[in-house]
Amino acid sequence: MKIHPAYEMLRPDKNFPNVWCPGCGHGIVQGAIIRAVQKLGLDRDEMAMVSGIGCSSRMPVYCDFNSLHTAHGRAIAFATGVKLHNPKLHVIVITGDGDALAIGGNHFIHAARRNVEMTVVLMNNMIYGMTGGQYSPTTPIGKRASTAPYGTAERDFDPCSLAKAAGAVFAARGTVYNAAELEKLITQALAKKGFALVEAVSPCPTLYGRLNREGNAVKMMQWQKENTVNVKAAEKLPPEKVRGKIVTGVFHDAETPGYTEIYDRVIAKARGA
Amino acid sequence: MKIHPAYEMLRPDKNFPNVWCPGCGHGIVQGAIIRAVQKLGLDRDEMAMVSGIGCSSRMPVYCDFNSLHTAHGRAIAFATGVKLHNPKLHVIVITGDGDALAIGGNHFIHAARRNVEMTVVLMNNMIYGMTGGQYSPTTPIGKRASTAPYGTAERDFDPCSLAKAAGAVFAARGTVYNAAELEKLITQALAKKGFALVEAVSPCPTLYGRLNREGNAVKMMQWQKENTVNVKAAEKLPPEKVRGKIVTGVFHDAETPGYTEIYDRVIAKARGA
Amino acid sequence: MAKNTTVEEARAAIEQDFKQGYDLPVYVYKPWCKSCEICVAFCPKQVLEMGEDRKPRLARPRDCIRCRQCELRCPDLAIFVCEEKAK
Amino acid sequence: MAKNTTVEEARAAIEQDFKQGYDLPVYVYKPWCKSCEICVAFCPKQVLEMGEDRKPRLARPRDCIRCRQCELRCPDLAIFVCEEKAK
Repeated sequence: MKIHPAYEMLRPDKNFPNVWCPGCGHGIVQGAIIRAVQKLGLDRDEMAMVSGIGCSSRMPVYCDFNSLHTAHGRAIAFATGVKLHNPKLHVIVITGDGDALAIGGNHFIHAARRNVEMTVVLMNNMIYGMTGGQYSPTTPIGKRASTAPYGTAERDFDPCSLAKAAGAVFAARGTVYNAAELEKLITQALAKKGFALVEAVSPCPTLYGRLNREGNAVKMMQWQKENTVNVKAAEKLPPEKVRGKIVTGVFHDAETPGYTEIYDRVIAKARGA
Repeated sequence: MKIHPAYEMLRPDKNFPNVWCPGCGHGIVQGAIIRAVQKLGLDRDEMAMVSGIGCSSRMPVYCDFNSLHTAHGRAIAFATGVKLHNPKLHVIVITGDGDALAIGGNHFIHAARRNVEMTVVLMNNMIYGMTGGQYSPTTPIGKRASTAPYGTAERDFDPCSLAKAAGAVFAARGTVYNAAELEKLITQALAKKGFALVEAVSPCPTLYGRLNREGNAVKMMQWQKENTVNVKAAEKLPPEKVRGKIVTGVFHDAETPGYTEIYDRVIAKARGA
Repeated sequence: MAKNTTVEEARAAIEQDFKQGYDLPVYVYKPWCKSCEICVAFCPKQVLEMGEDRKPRLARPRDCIRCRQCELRCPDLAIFVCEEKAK
Repeated sequence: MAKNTTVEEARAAIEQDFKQGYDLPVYVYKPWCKSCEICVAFCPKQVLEMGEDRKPRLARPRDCIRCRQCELRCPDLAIFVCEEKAK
């Protein structure tokens, strides 16, 4: 093989380089997803990649899967339809912190509650990138955004805690700095039969980095390197040693029947089986 | 005193008996709220009661507080506005499982995240009462509703877990059977300076009870009596002894500055103070 | 169901009854009662019974321990425990 | 920014380079590179440097340990580690 291994899963006719800013972490997440799909030996035609609106949501354009680029915040709703129509598809939802948790917050918690079989890859860059740096539900309190020149007054969601509380069977967090761990988490998520969340912490040097004086892409990646702690280590540390750090790893992994499986039982019951 | 002690906090000009069906638990919750307000020595004019749409949301009509009966699912959004406009008011949101968690799910989690100072009393009767017994996000899986003649295929939310994960500072559950405990939980919630949830499990004999053959109001209350376990006792029991039971008590009680308090700091910063 | 009344009307009716010598421990304001029987079912001393009018009546008033369980659980705010008479 | 290309064009250009004798451990497809410098910054062996064209170049190819960190972290899928030559 003398070609980048990911190229066989890219849409041949799409223009590259991709739309993302230099150093944006989203392309790293794309690479991790493609490697996870390849590792599981899944065929492109078995995949469905569904996205909403936002920087991250451009990803399905570049991946040579069945794909659906939908309305803002509604990726999970469309993905539910895709999965119910064809339960054999492996459905990946590509979303960002604004798309998934602000406008799309209700879809997020309800799909987790119903345990609809899908892998949600939530690229968390803690800001609205595409529309100019507005703060999002994951912007940490006190951080600057174009709509928070004195720092946000709002606390941030922990997407993994929220998914777990809502009913997800799998919730994990990785960083783009540790792309190998991220790939492993996405592989685990894709193997689950239920609502699986992988939060990928992905720097936005163009807006979040600039507004918060965190430097360029390399500096933001370096920060990830120096401020990440695995959940197993974090559990043994006093809270003050974990505060402000990115905790990565698997937070929740349960076995509960997925929605299409339970729905099939209802159909059988209705048919008098 | 020769008059029912709650009467001084009822709207004198409203027609009684209230709109709720015979044996509906919602009136018991109303009594508990009024006693909690009286216990804290709060004046009617310090109170603001905000509701959405649904059986429970009729309550502000009967209580002689500042009151706001709003659109379906939006009580928490209106209540946020009330609180920001006049932070001195004690804001009580009156809502049901459909109103708060289905159409209003996103408002619910975002107000909890922002820690807006309000007490949300969520009357959970596990069904849409007003509109004819459709299943709601808290109808337990397998239970019957007019829209689930073979039993629901969906799992139910735990409103307390969801509120805690979203950022609430207080989350508790009581039953109308144990009205004294419920009153105590509402009193605690009203004293918090942040987003406080009290889930009041309140039977709907007319729809839920009939559709699920659980008998009349007395039988449903009797079931609560026999199937409630306090959270402290539940923690010591094996999971199979807790399954299917109502766990009551305080699940989460934290101290974090509320939204209006933090917003005041932003204002001070912006004014250069 | 009972004819609708306001809180003012309820107050006046109750005051009137007390003026006319009502002196039982528990008072039921019948126009607001919807006959759910919760007060009767959970009275720990069986003080209450359902009357022929399908409203609770005080069958054993002397057994009342003033625990207020009927008052706390009435969904219609139609029953309350009177204060003990100052003697 | 580089002119847009398709995957087909990228494949063809890379194949052409390999035909013409490219035999370094790491390949950079420059038209897709956006000069973020992540590959250079995190190469554990300082194999890469930024060239005058602001694209990474292989300064110390013999030090490459084929750990693929550059490939895993490139947001543009513009760099990859070649397989070792079958000898």
